[in-house]
Amino acid sequence: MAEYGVAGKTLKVDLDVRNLLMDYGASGAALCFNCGNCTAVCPLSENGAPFPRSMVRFVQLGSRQDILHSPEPWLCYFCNECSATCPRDAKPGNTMAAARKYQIRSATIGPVADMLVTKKWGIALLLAVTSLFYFAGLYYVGALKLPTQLLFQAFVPEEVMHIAGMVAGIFAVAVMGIAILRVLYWISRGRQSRYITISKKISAAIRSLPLVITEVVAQRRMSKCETGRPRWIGHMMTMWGFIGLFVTSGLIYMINPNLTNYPYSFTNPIQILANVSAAVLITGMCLILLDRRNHRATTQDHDYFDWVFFYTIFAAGITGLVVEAFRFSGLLMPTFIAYSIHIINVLFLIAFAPFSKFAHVGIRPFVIWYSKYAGLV
Amino acid sequence: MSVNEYDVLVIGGGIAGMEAATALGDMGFSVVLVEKEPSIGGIMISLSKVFPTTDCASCISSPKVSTVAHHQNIKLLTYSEVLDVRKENGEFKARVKQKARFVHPEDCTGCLKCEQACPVMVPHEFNQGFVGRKAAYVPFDTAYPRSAVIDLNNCIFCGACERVCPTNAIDFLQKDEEEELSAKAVLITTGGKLFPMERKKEFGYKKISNVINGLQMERLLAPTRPFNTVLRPSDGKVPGKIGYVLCAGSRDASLGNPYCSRICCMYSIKQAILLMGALPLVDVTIHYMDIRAFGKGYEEFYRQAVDMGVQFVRGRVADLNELENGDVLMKSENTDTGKIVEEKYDLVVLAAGILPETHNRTATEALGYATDSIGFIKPRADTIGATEVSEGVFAAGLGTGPKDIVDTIAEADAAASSCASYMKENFGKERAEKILRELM
Amino acid sequence: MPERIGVYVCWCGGNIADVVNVKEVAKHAAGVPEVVVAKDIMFACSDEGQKTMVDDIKNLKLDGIVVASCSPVLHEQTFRRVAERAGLNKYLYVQVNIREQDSWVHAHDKKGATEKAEELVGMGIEKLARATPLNPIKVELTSKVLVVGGGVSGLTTALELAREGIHVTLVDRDRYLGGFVRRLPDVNPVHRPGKDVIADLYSRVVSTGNVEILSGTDLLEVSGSIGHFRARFKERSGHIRHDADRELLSRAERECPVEVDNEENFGFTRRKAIVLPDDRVPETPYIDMEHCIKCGVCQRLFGEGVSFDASDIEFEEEFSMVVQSTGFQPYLPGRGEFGYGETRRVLTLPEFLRLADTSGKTLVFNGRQVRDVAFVYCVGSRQTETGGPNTYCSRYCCTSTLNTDSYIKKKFGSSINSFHFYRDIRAYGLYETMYERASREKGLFIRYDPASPPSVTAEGERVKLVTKDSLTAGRDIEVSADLVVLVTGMMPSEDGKKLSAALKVSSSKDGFVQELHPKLRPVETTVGGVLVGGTAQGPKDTHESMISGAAAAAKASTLLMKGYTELEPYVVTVSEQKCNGCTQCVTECPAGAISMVEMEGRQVASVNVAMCKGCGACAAICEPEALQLIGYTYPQLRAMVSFSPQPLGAQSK
Amino acid sequence: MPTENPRILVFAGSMAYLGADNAGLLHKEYPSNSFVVKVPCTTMLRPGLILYALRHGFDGVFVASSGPDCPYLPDCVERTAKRVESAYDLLKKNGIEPERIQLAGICSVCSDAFANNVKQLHSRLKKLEPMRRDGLLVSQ
Repeated sequence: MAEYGVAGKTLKVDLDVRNLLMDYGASGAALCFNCGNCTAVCPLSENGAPFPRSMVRFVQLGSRQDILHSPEPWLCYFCNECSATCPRDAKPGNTMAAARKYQIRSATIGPVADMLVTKKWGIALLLAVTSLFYFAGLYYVGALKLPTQLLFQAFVPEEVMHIAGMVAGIFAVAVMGIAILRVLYWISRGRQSRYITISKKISAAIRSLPLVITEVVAQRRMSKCETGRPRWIGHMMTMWGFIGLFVTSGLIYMINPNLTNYPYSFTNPIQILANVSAAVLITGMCLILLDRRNHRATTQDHDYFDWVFFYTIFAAGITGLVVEAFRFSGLLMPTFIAYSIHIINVLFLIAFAPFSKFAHVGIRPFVIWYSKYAGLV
Repeated sequence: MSVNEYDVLVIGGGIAGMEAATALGDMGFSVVLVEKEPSIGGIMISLSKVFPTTDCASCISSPKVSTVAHHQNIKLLTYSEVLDVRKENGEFKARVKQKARFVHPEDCTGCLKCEQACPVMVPHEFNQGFVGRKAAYVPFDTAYPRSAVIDLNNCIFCGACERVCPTNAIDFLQKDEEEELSAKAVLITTGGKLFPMERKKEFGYKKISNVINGLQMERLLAPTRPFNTVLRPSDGKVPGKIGYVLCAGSRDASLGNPYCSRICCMYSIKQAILLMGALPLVDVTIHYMDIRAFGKGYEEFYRQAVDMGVQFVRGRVADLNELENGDVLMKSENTDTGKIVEEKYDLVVLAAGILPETHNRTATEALGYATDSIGFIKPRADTIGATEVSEGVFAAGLGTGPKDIVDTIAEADAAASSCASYMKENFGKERAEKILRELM
Repeated sequence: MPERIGVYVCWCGGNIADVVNVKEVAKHAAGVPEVVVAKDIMFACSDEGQKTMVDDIKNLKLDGIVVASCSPVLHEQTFRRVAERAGLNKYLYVQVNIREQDSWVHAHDKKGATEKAEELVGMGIEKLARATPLNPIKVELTSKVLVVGGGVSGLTTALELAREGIHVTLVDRDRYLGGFVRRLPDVNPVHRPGKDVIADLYSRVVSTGNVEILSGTDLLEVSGSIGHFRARFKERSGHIRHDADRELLSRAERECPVEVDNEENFGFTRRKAIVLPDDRVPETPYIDMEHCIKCGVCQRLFGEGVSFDASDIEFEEEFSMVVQSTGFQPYLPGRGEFGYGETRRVLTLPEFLRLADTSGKTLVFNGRQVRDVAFVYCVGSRQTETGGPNTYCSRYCCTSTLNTDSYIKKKFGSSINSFHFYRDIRAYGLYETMYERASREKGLFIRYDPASPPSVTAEGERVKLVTKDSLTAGRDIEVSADLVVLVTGMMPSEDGKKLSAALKVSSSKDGFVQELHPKLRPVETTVGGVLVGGTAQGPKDTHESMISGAAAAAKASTLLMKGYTELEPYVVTVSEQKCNGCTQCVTECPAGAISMVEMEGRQVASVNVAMCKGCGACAAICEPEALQLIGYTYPQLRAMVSFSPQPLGAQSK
Repeated sequence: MPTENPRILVFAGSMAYLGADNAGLLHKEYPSNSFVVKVPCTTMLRPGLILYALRHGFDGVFVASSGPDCPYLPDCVERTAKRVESAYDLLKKNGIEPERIQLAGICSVCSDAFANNVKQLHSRLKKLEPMRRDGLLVSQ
């Protein structure tokens, strides 16, 4: 079947790949007896894209090619209706998550990704590297000293911020860009797409954009998950809070590259935007946390990979607020420590975004766009 | 010998209980058979036909009913419940409650006059609620004892039945009665029940009128059926397209029943074949995961259904929804093609699985047998091929696990055999001495 | 001959009455002179219906009844009992089939169906009017049962019967009991070695003191009928004392110079010409004279205890009943079937089990460690598509394979990978948990289409399997394995077939023993006094075979505890006056029941009623019509045939 | 002049009788003017009995043997065929069309075969001239 995995090739069963994916969280896939309940119950399954069972099957068979060449992992929002009704308790949702990890790992630098995917001490190592990088930067510009006034610039000189941010950003963007291209390439080599001519290609590419925009802005597909309403709200708030914070950082960077008068007073519009965004982010994350607690017993399985991502963002938000709070109280040392942690956290978040769950922010919209463009959904 | 002493107490008068009681009675043991319903016969007597022979189920089980009813070694207590049973000095003592029928069965001729006179109408259990019955009623045509019973929960005490009864058999002052009896061995054949399909909310059972369960379809197909043809409940239309959902409530960890119910594949195939015979234009589609046609002649029966044009689609049904005209929209994945199938059916039958009947389990708890997580009686540890579940206590039929009629019969006979061996080994000498004493 | 006949026409709810005008039929019957009463009745078989008949017979002094209802196959016994309860001879009853052979086949011809019912009832009355009271043939039964086959089923039957105080002779051709189960390394669901299960059963059987065990004994011949089965046995000599000293035996085994493939383990191990029981029962050694070179090593140890020329013992015994528990034989794949016989790395499941059981801590085949095992299901079963002879499902194979998978993982560690090429996993009932367990232990299930079964090809030291997997939308899936295990089905055993033929027991289409009723009488056969237990009747697993064996015991004891049985009196009688002594009937009789005897100075035919099967072949060729089959006499048949609403010059009565 | 509604007599062996029952279970319709007489095994039929039936109002006789499934005789088919052959001879002697006899093996689940045989014989008999029953030599 053309629509089912890689066309026309004999599929060689590879148990090493299967075992790897099971380590990635797809261990439930072993239990699956291929009844198809998950596919039929999935609110996102569309006829051309039979998932999640097809992905579970590919995991059972250890078909590296099929897993890499499928857009399905990115079309899934882990709403877990499949896991809730699975007659074998095979947790297909987890398999989808594992497939995403596998694609991320395969499309980026494997050993680094492993730090965030399976190796539980990985985050400590990466945080240590980030801290080292940060303190080395401070040392290099001679700013590694105790602060004397409550001014951020006095803690961390602007060039350090610039250079560190640039290095982390460029690294992240490069890795993410390559990863996106690789994923898109794999998917394009997978199932046969429906476009024919160049002109059709271009118009299809343009026509596919609105879908992506609505997806990004409103997460239409995610809202289809019937059981996932609180999750959807939480996710939306987190995302917009994060974007808000990202935009404020960008704005400050653009308007005030020298960071004069920084930090702003609390009445500064930019500061207001920053604080509101932070509040939205944290509220959203709390909602997600609450939702996860509510569903813990039934369906959702969140592993190391997931929590690392969650808590680093959460920590970024929280430490940001803590910095604000300390600054407001005029406490010098605590502000300095919190600020350092905050910066390290953010640097870590940016630098290792393509290896963490963060990668979905980059890959998912492109895969959705491509799938629409190529007629896969 | 006092009247209340028996060799074997058999609890449950379905096909397993009847078979075991007959076998033990034929061997010369005195048997008391306790059945909680007003008539013996169990589930089997209400079925349409049996697979793979398509013999009429009530036709082949009613002779069994008759044999038990007239067996000189079998004492039958219908509409009775074992309240408790315990072991004392190697024998079993039981308290049995004879529920009040409000009719004296020895006087009742089964003339149905009370039934005709009774103004109350409630859903008929035997016919799965498709038609009504009165508060004064004979349970079903081939019931034994063929005696009316008055359902006091629904009775309005109008006295109409009492007035028309030609033999004055009706007695509203009748009370539940308790009696003590003793037995040397106990045989549990308490049977099973259908999985309560309401628990799978995606299937909308009892919410969508044209979604019925397998036992309901049995009644629609039975020779003694209520409508004389197959009609769907919502509007009485003869269905043109019928869908079967296999493994409904079975093989489903999300509903807490990991077991296969063993008979649903075959009874669905049988019903499909009967439907093809009854409604020549009908299309029947069976949605399955594995067709478990494992018994003798079953695979051939399955083939027969395929050849007759019954459609088999692999993939578990995930969702059922009611459409405006009463049709049912079914969603599943056809796992052979990997495509999602959305199919409209006039009528959908849930091939509901089997659970053990645990009604009043506490009464027999003191017997010391073990049960599994959903209540099936387990064999004694490390035994194989045995029907003895604790010393002197035997079990057979659906209570020990889902099974079809033929396996139930074999198990009931095996239990009777082991029970007889137990009796001979433990009471053989004493019995002989007793008989000798009586002779002298 | 009945002159006061009652006729009852059953409505069978609407089954008959919707098509046939039952009231008309009853009215029509009432017009026949011998008919005293004719009624229509809602359910003749119900207790109510039976009561009506009993009352009529008693009150109206009826001397015969005709019931027009369903097929006599269903209710003949029921109505006979009704007659009996009313004090009427139960053979003065005729059942007329107006449902299966009338209302159900002429639903669109109500008039024709009613007329047909009237005529059929008329024929029934004619038949009854010429019937005589009969009594069943009473056969005394001694408490002595022959159980043929010493597998789990036969052992269970023997155990149950013996516990009930019935004497049993258990015969098995094999020197050691336990049949197929003996060789199972892990019996589901108790997960004990088959040898242990058998040893337990055996010790319980022995402790009853009621069972004579004839292992290593051939059943040469068996004949007769219920109450009088005669069997001739040949006990093969073991050539060594049964109670030979254990230590000496081990020494003899060590010193015995002959070494051959051990058939117990399909040649995966070797054995000597002197064979020790090795946890098998009965614990008797023997010398395999086929391979023994009579070197005398063992003779030096045991002296007189060993005799190379000890002869087999033949003897004969009589039994009242026979239980056939001859088991099954595994399907043997043809050469090239899934690579069997072509590639050494393709085994059958029974072979694989012996390999696994005799392996040490790692699974080794042909000197190489085995990691990947591929099971191919339904080999020799469900062969409809492939045109093979076995269209049935062998029932035990799915669960047995799932159990094997768990067993090898338990024994050899989870480094073993298993692949299951299946069609439907029939892990029925509570066995579903085994399927779940095999899945949890990462068994990979690949569902093949019977139209294109997996191809099996050797690839160096490994085997490649390719098939279209319906779970992956028909994609070609390739698996590389160390070993391929063909999950072979069950076939009726040759010994079983021979025994059935000797006892004239019918087989069903699949070749297994035909049970009397597939639903209600699963352990009785078409021959009275012959019961069937275990897989001789059809595929079963260990537990089910034992249940079946116990059920057979129940059926035997219901008769034996009573001490007698009654047979149908439908046998052939001879009118000595008419017999012309031509002896043609003697040669025609298939049961050998007719012989010539002298009577009043001339030779006349004589029938042994216990042997007569009632086929009537002899009667048809008897020129002077001296032989008549009771219940179907020619005067009766002629009267039935000539009954006609419009008699054409023939007498109606 | 064709026979209007020919009357058929069926002698059914025990398995064939079950086959006829099976036709009933599956509601396979066939002409109602057909009557089954059960015999244990069709080998017991005297050739004269067939002629007797034709003499006494039947237009055709269908001998439904149990076939190879016969519980009485493994060679039921051959023996029954012998009986029917003798019946043919008898018919010839009396100038009756041999088409009036039909022989078939019917197994216990051969519902179609049973119904079709009756239908076949029925339509064949329809085409024949009505039976002349007077002056038949009735041998036993």
